[in-house]
Amino acid sequence: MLSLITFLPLAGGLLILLLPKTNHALMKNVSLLASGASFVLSLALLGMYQIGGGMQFQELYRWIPGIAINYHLGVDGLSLPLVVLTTLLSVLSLIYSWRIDLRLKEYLFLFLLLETGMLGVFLALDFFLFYIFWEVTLVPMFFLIAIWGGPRREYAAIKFFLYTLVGSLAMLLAILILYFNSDPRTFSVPELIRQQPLAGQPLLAALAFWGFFLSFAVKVPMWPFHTWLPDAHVEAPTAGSVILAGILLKMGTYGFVRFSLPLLPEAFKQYAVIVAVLALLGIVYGALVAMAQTDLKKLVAYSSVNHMGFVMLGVAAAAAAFGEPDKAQAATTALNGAVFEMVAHGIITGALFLIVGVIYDHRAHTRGVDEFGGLGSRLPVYTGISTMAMLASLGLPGLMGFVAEFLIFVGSFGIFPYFTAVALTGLVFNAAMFLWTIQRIFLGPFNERWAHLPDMDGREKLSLVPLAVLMLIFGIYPRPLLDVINAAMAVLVGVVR
Amino acid sequence: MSVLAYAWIIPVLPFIAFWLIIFFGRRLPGEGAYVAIGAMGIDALLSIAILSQVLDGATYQANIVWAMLGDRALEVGYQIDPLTAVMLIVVTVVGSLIFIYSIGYMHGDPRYSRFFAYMSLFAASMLTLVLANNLLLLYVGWEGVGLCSYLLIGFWFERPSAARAALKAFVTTRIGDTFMFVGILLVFFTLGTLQFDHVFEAVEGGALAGPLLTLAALLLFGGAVGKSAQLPLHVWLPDAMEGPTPVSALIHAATMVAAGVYLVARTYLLFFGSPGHEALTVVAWIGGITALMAATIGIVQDDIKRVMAYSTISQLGYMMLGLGVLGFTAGVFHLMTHAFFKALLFLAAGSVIHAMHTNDMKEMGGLAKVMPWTYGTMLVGALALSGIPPFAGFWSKDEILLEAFHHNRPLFWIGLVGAFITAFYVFRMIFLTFGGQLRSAARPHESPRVMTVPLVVLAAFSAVIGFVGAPWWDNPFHHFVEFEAAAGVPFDLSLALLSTAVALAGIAAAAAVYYWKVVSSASLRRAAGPLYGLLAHKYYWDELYGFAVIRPTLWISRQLRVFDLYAIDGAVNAVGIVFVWFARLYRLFDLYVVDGLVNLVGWVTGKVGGVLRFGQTGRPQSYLLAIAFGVIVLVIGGILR
Amino acid sequence: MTVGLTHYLVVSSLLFCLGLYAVLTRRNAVAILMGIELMLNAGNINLVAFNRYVAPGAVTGHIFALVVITLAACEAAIGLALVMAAYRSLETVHVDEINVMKW
Amino acid sequence: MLPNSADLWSIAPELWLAGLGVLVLLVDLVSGPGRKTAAGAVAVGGLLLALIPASAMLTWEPRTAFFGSYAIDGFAVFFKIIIIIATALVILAAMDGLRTRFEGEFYALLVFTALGLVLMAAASDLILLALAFELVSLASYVLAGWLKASPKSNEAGIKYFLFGAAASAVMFFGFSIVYGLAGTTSLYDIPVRLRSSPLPALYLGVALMLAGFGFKISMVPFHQWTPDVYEGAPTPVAAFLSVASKAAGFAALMRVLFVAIDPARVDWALLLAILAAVTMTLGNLLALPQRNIKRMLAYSSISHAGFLLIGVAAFRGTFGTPGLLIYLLGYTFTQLGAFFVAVLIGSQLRSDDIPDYAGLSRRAPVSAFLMAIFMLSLTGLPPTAVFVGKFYVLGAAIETGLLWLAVIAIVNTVISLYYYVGVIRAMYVLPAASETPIPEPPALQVALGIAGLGTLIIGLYPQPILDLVRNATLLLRL
Amino acid sequence: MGELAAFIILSAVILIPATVVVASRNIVRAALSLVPTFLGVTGFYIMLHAEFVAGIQVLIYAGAITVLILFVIMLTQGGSGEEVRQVNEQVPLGVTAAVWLAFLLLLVLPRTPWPLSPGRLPQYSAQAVGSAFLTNYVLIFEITSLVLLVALIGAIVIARREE
Repeated sequence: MLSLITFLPLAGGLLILLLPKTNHALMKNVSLLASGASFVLSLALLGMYQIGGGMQFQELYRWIPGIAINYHLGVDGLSLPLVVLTTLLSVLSLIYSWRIDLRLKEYLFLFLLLETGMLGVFLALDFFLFYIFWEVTLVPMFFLIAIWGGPRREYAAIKFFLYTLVGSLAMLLAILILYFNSDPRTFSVPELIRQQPLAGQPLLAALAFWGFFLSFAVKVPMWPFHTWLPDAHVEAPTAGSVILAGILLKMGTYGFVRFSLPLLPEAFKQYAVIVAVLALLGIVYGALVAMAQTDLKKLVAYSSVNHMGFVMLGVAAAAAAFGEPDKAQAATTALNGAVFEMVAHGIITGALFLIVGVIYDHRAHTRGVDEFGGLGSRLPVYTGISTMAMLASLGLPGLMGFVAEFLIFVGSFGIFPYFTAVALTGLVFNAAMFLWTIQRIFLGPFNERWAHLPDMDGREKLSLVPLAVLMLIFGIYPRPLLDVINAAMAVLVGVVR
Repeated sequence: MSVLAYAWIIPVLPFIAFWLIIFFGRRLPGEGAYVAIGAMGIDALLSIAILSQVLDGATYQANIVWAMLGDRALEVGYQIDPLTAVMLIVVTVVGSLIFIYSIGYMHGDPRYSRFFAYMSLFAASMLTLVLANNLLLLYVGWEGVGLCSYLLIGFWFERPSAARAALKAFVTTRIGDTFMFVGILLVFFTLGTLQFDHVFEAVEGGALAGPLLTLAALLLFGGAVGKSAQLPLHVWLPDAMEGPTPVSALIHAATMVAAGVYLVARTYLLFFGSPGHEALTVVAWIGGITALMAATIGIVQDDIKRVMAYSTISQLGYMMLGLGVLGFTAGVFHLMTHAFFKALLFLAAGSVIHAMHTNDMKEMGGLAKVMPWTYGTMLVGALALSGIPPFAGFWSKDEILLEAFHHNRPLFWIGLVGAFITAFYVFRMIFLTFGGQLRSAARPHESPRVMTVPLVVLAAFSAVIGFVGAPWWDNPFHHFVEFEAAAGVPFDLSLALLSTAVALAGIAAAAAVYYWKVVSSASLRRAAGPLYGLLAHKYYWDELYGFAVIRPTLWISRQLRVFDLYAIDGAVNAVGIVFVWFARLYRLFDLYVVDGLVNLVGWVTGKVGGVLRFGQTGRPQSYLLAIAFGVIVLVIGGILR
Repeated sequence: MTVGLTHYLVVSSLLFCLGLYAVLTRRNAVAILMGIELMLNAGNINLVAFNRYVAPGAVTGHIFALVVITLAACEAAIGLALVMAAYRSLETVHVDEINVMKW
Repeated sequence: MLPNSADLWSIAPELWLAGLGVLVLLVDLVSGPGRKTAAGAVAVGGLLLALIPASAMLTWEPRTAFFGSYAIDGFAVFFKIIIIIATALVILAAMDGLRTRFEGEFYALLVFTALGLVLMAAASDLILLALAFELVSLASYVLAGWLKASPKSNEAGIKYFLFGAAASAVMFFGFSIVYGLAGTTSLYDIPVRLRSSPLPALYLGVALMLAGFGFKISMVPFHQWTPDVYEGAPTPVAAFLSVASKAAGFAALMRVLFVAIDPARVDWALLLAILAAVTMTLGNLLALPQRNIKRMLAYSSISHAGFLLIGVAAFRGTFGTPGLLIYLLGYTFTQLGAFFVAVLIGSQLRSDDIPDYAGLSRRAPVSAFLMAIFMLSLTGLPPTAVFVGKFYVLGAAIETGLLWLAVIAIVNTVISLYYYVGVIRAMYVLPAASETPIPEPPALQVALGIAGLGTLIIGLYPQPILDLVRNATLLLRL
Repeated sequence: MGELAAFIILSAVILIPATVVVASRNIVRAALSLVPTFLGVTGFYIMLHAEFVAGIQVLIYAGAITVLILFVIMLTQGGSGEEVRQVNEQVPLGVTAAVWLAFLLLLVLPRTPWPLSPGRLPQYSAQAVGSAFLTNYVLIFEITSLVLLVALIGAIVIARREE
């Protein structure tokens, strides 16, 4: 089941490689079919999933028994939402990319490969396997940026590749440290969590922690490792940005929650404050810098820095609460918030980048915030959806972002009251930033230069409306999603405690 | 099963209306207007039904689990008690009237149906806010109304001023909201619940007390300050008048801005419980000062709506003042009455604007003859506002002054002065608008029936609603909406007379200047001199903020951007990888990618090469030399170890 | 005193270093080759001497020496062939002039 | 006493190779001009045949033949297989491009070199080792200088010769000292005798020997011939040198160090660790500016030697030796593949400059795709062969407490990304000079395909290889 | 005593011409002075009872290799080559390297307690060597021949002119 979900896209991609170069429609349909199928399956997974059932649908095969490496997949409340998010965003991005025809074959193949990699990352329960998927996501993204990207695409691509590679290699070291200190030696994550191999060795634990930290922090990206993000986002093609912001960033936070927290609780607790401070910097800093951006994509990118800062604040808070049962409640809440924010940010920012793409790719061919104005009167639908997404992003109650931020704050306030208070100022800046953007683009007198712009067409609506609907539904009643997450987080906190 | 159990329908109806109109807009009856009005109408009826039941002492409360956090459930729900009931009435009744009025006022606007959609959304949020039985849901509604206010202020967003005003409004209130949010977090953190009655129990149980309680209360009040445009966050409200007049009437006079007052009233216990009523004292003073200051600014405004705006601010100040001086009932009472007569005033003003197509009173005059209905109703409103018995405003304001007189003498005097000024500026407005001769070439005409009818209805309310607080029926309102710990003070005739006298004096003064022209306003202005300038610049609040807040923020953000572009990027590239070569190679690779391979080779042969090239001379013998020395080093290393 | 192993080692060491010096400093490829031959001879002296003083039981050292001599011959053959070829195409036998490629 | 027949059987592959060499020469004689490729075909076929006896020996009990002068063990067999496969692939790749007279001799020499390498990997006697070493060297000099028309090739030949001859002279001196200390040349007897011998002389001897091995595996500071020779030599030869002789060099190094120079008494770990660090770093930094693919690959092969040395340095752990072997295997396929693409471009475009690879993804999609895989594999990204190797050596480093070395290795990996991605960038991102497709000759395609398959399979399912490696390492010491 | 004298003389015969080989500006003279060096080494072999090796040494070194070298000198540049600089610019470095290495060798080797054994070599070492080659070292013997073959082919291929 999980393998099917994971490798369907890849299969599709390989099939596409065999198709004739000229038949674009066929290739597009195949790709859509592949990722669509995997999306449907993931929904089925959602249906069959028992809340509170711990790891489910596990698949365990001996792979490299020589060094205790297994092919081990499994899904729990933490990974499930992310998996569904991944498949969903992939499908939508594919729908959106319908117009691409430059080197289409490579594009689709890489895209599907990327999807497989991301799904694998969220599903893998064996460090070796995880690492492989982790790296697999790297290459296609590099190509997507480097070939289909904007003017400075090569710089951005290599920067992205570089930063992430540094991180992931550091992680490899950490993984090996864990491996060699486990007895019996194993790469199996659950087993390692059970063993707590580095429990007694603060130095090694610290090394391993920072190893993981570097890798995940770069992905998240946490301040000050964020500088690859704006470049990558700005240069990447729309679909690429969507995937990048929507999912790849989550791989970092996912790593923190899935590995750093349960594997190295003491170390994490020890450095939680540092992490929190960095997160805080990311929040305030991200919002402020975003405010100064004139490039719409950069703006959204920095807002991502800000939002991922919220996530990290929650995670750090949870980590800081390790070993203090009276704070377990708060920790759970914070983690719930963090994970929920992952999903929320995935949906919202995904939507935002699609929105930018809509105006940039096929209409205005500029992203200069100041070059627009008054679009509200000509493109009502576009304006509506954009406004909604931005409002969701600035944490307006009734939309998804708010729930996440509320939970994070409620949780972290119990652990880092002052940090949280500071973080809240980020909200104001966020609001100011997004509203100002809305004002500059959609409000004010209509800029005649854009008189010819058509409103969104069906395909674009198709790729955006679902996201908007999700924002609203989970914003009003987050319970269905939250229960799934909550169960897993309760278990996690239980483990950590 | 009582109707109370169905109260949740109230906010849902407008919400549905909102989506219907958004999606089907023009295809709906009356381009969506009727849908909105229908929803509001039903709500109004429901509210009345609810009120009737609540009058019989019924209360109700219902919850659903909104989120499971660990093993603790976070519940949200709604409750119905007198305060809620009153608010419901105010919102729905005033709301529906304004909706109807809007049909006429907004007629022919390109985004006609969008307007009603937003209004419905606002109604939904406002009603949620009112019905909420916990801080979370209240906050949801709170932000919701904020959003709608944003959308509606910026409704005519083609006007840059409107767009700016909208942004200003949202961000300013958002600042207050942040404090409120911290307050909520604080409450949740200390008490583990957000549901009002649980919170109150806990507070009475002393779970939250002392300075911390004061802090929590003040943080919440921060939100109120933002919403109710109290000092120092009042700056957004006047600009908010960029929105269509019905909006100003509904949101920025009757309901939303009152939400702050409502919040304080709703969480009154937190304020009341704070040691020595500190929190309340703060509330009172802020209210009092706001009341006076705003009123004074109101004197010098020529834009009819801005006059209204400042008067609203000052009236809200009165409400806060009332609440602050233990006049719980008084505050709420004034909230209610004010809702009616201020809405009336706005709509009337709207009808005037509708006729004149301008906001500037300088260009008006002598409209009394042309638009009698408007004139009449507006006069009623003015009288109510200035507190002339028996109109609504008199009763509530009098109560506030009464409470102030008993609990806080200085504030009483401030209030009294405020009352005088209020009367002055409101009648200044009346005289400028309706008195004298028309001062422009416009061809004004009475507004259509659909606009005047709501005026009349509201005028009727404004005239009589005050009696619910009239002493000779031993003040039923007091027994309905009351806060046991702060029971109202008995009616005091002498004070009532005093305040009335002051109000009349104000009117007289206004008449003297603007009707009988005993003294010309110009000479007054000259006499006032600097004071006038101060007022004209609204005490320089905007300038202050622009200078002290906005510009620094933008400046910082720009600096940070540069910093990010260069410093951090550079630093991370250097620090991120702990390897001295790396930084160089990075820059070099940057070159490489940006300017192509050639630069790289050049750069490397220049830099790296300079160091390493020696080794790679291409001469076999230097290689051999390397071997020799390699061996020697190895040997030495081997021997020395 | 009688001649001992050490004496031979000393001589061979000196010879080796002389050869090395030639290898390092001579420009003429042939001269370098000569240096190499000297180094090889030094090695051979060691081998034979060790065989005599350390492991007289077998003739391993001799065998080794013989092998090395053979190899030396082969090296000389091939090396000189290469020198010739290089001389044909590059018109020089001075190795520091033979550097078309650097970097 | 005389060698018995078992001894003969146990060197069946070697005998076969020797015979094959001669056979190739004969075929070359009989086949007329223009149809010399037959000789190549024969050589390839024969090499593949040689795999049969070789792999048959995988499971043999470890023992020595010819009175302790020749080791028959999994370790040797492992390297034999690597070497033979590599040689076969190289010949396949060479068959299309190379059009000189003496073509037959070329193949024959390659076969003989393979034989020499095989002997190197298995020799357990200093004399035999020296012989094999020279056999390889002599043949390599000739192969490097093969294209007499091209000055570069001549230069490569003569440089390689001078360098190699000097190195081996030094090494022989070292041999002689070790012989003096031990009184024997049989690796398996040496440690017994060495017990009582003092360290300085031993270090001296080993240092001198390292010159020789370092030269073969192009370890800093004995590496500098590498780029010039690779650039000048015919590309297939460069491929061969960078893979086969490096492998054999490592085999000999390991055997001598672990078997003869009693590891228990002499701590090589730190020394080798330092050498590894220096080697990989220097190789990387020098590879960065290269725009000639062969030079770039040369330097990258140096840095890979550094990575391989980690495996040697960490021989104490359970990951060290297996790491080395698996790394070598993966590296063999990957590096060969990369060089084969270079062969293709070199023969089709007459250029080795990376910029000329622009637009290869359109002009020769298959080769470009494979090249991309090879480059990523050389960088060490999963799921490719070299990743598994790096995974192992990093593990080995950490296991034996050489964390700093692991860190350096990682930093180097990151640096290496630059120039490898540079190639990918050229192929996929840069616009093509011309859109005319590049013909991809069949034999070369086969070689490429095999290399690619090897790279991916090892990366995806290394278990079988690991088993092979394990018994190779288990059998290493008698 | 006479042994020592012989040794000293031979050492002189080896080292002095060797210095000439290394240092002489005249390439021909250098090549020629290889001969005494090789002969001196031969003397050492005889002193060490390695008659067979000595014989081979004379044949191959003093004979073949030297001649070959002289040939090549003549074929490539001809003349003594005194007109051109014979040493490159890294003489000082070369000297340093050589001296250092000599220092180390002389530091280490003489002090090393070699595992001397009193035994004596077989009387007729030639026969011993021969039989050893055909028994214990037969593999080596064969490989040697192979090496010769390869060298032959290689030399031919390289040395022949490309038409």
